[in-house]
Amino acid sequence: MARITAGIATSHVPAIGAAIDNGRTGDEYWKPVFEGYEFVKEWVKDNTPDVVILCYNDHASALMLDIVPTFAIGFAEEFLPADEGWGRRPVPVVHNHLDLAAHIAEQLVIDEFDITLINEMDVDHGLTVPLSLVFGQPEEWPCKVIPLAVNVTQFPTPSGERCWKLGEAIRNAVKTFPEDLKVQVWGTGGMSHQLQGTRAGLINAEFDQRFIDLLAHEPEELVPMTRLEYLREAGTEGIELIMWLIMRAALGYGVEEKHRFYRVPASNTAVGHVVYETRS
Amino acid sequence: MARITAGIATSHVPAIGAAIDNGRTGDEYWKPVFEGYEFVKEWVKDNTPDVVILCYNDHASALMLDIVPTFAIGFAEEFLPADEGWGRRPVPVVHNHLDLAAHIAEQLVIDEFDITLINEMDVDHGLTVPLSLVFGQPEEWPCKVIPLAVNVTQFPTPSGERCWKLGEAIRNAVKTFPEDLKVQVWGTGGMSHQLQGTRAGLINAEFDQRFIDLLAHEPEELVPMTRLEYLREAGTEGIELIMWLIMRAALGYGVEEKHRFYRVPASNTAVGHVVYETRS
Amino acid sequence: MPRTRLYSLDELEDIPGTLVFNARRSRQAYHLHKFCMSLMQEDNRTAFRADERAYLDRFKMTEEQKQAVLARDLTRLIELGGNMYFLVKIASTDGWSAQKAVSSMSGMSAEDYARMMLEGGRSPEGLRSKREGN
Amino acid sequence: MPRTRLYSLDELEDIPGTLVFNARRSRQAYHLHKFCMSLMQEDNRTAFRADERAYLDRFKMTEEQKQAVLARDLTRLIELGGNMYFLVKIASTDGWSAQKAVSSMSGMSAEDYARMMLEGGRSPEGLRSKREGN
Ligand SMILES: [Fe+3]
Ligand SMILES: [Fe+3]
Repeated sequence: MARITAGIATSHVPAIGAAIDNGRTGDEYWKPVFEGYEFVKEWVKDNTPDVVILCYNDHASALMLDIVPTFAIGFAEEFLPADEGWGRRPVPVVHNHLDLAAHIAEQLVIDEFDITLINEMDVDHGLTVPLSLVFGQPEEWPCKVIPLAVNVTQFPTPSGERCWKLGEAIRNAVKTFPEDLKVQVWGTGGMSHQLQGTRAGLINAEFDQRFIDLLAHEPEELVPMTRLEYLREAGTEGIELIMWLIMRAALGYGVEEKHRFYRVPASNTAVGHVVYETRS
Repeated sequence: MARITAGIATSHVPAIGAAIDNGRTGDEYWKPVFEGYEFVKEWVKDNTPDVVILCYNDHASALMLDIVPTFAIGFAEEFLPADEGWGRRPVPVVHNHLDLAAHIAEQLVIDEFDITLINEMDVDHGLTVPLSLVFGQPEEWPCKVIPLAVNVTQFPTPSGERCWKLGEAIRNAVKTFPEDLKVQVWGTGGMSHQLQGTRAGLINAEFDQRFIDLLAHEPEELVPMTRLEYLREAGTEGIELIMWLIMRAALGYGVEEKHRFYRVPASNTAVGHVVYETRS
Repeated sequence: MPRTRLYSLDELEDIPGTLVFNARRSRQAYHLHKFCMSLMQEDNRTAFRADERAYLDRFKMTEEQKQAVLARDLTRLIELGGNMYFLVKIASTDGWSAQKAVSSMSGMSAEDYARMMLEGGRSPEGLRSKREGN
Repeated sequence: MPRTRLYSLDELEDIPGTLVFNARRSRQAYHLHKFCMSLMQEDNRTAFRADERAYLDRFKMTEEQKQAVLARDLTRLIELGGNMYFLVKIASTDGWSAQKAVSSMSGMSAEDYARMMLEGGRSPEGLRSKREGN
């Protein structure tokens, strides 16, 4: 049977991708950010998954204009990195695990999640920057990736509670997949940031660190948080943190925190990152 | 406040649209079908809604190839009739009620429905044939229409129970819309038909008539029916009947059946049609 | 512990003469269906009619799928992943009625099928379940 | 009887200096955003750079939206319905960093904004609620 072996959360700032692609990770500005990812790059060598279910948000790259899905599962064979205005990132094509993606999509609909399947799309920095942070710059990504795109752009987004339940349902779906697979669930986005208006540049380190403190062993404190509270405390784009909840819920009760990292800033954003292993 | 004043259900066979568009409604084959709609055409003159929330399924016209949403709300200003392979139907453009559509979409997401908004699409016979059956051949449709497309093509479809809950949530959303509007909810598709394989042409009149018998006052008997049972009893495309459940749930308890009609065949399909008024 | 469901999706395969269109089949037929949906534009219908083979070669369908389109073998196209809501666009392009297209899979002549429908359609008796034979 | 909610969506308007992107704004900015997403292709970026006004005229945006694009007035574009995930494609086309683009709305110079970020960013103190003033 397939099982969820670990979870990773990380911010997914475009400038981090640009720093990697342009060989600037050693710059004074970027060094302290990338140091936070040295652990995961080592750890993943012994913990390479077969498949990552990668919860991210599309930043008006493939979705959000003509179609605005609450939860969308990528169901193409492969996904190219999107051209977000400065050319496609020079990173490998992302390959899907179609059988597991189909199984999850089907089980989620049976569980009363109103999933949208997307049979063709590009994937933007929300998905590719985390892959780069964890796997570096390989010729091919070392695992398959199932993109799960969450609407955090157009209000109302799904609630934190809905995201939590989705993570639980993903856990159940993976458990019932007959093939022997090591599956990781990643949640990306956050931490606090606001990209608009006179409040731009908002960072709430206290909020972010409390979020990281509670996520591993007291996530029930975070689940009821309203959209309004995310916006007030963590900025309009800080609500991307609801994707961390999907990851956390998919891991179940037995979780060990292997690593945590927090740093301000990367561009406009507070960078947060955790690595959890499951015990089961 | 807006309120739901009536509900209509009807099959939406493309050949019915062609018969109307080509002036063949008086033919020997078609006459008995169209006689079943004489009531509603009179009734609607005194019961013209401001807005119809029209629950239908897209037949691989605008959806189902690149995007497969479980529940999609049309959010364009207007929708052209789709060219399904023989040119666009010569019927008016469909105009949306954007404020009500936005309100419903927002309330449904808050209610944990994972809605997809579609900002641009054509609408096919699933939506336009019911409009023709009820309103005839006017220059302009006499009301606004909010398209609500349900996946009944790719399995698993939403369950009957999920559709029922969606109808209840639509009812709540309409009730909380501040503008004074008469809203109808229509459910289209069905009744029994199967368009594939050696079982093609399946018609289950007993099943269909029991469905109509129970829908007005004992719908709780229909809600738990599984996808499998729909397929077994009513054929692969008979599962379109789940959209009748959305309509029925949106009407609430106080319902009066004003009209019912059942006739076999129209092309490959059993034709069913009901008109309900709400008492509130 | 795997969860119980109202029914397993596999049970949907228990219906005689019926292939339920699921995610796997949807993926299998993706490029076939892209072709079908291309026929929603008159220019494309014209190009298809002018040279069917050349037009089909614009799409990443399998050779089997192309052959089945050329032969208008809807039964085979459904075996190859197709769904009738897509495939009917081929029939419409040919000027076939939906009834004629559907009848071509039924093992009956178009006339016999039309007569059956006028007489109330095909009874579900014996066609509900392979396992139960009812 | 209207239902109670965790909060009304209108409360989202209570956050200082912040316009929450909702369905209404999404519709208002649809054609503006269509323009933004067109900049995801190099050909279109080249055409836009060659003649900004002519390129904008290909889209059904309002004149106000076009003027605000020409002026690179992101604050105004957000008032006109825009969302930063779309608008940032204009900045990328110009070769601006996301930080420079965002800083242009902040009432600060790009340098002051960059310094603020290095020093830990803008504190949420006093910026949580118009009503509460906290
Ligand atoms: Fe992001
Ligand atoms: Fe239909």
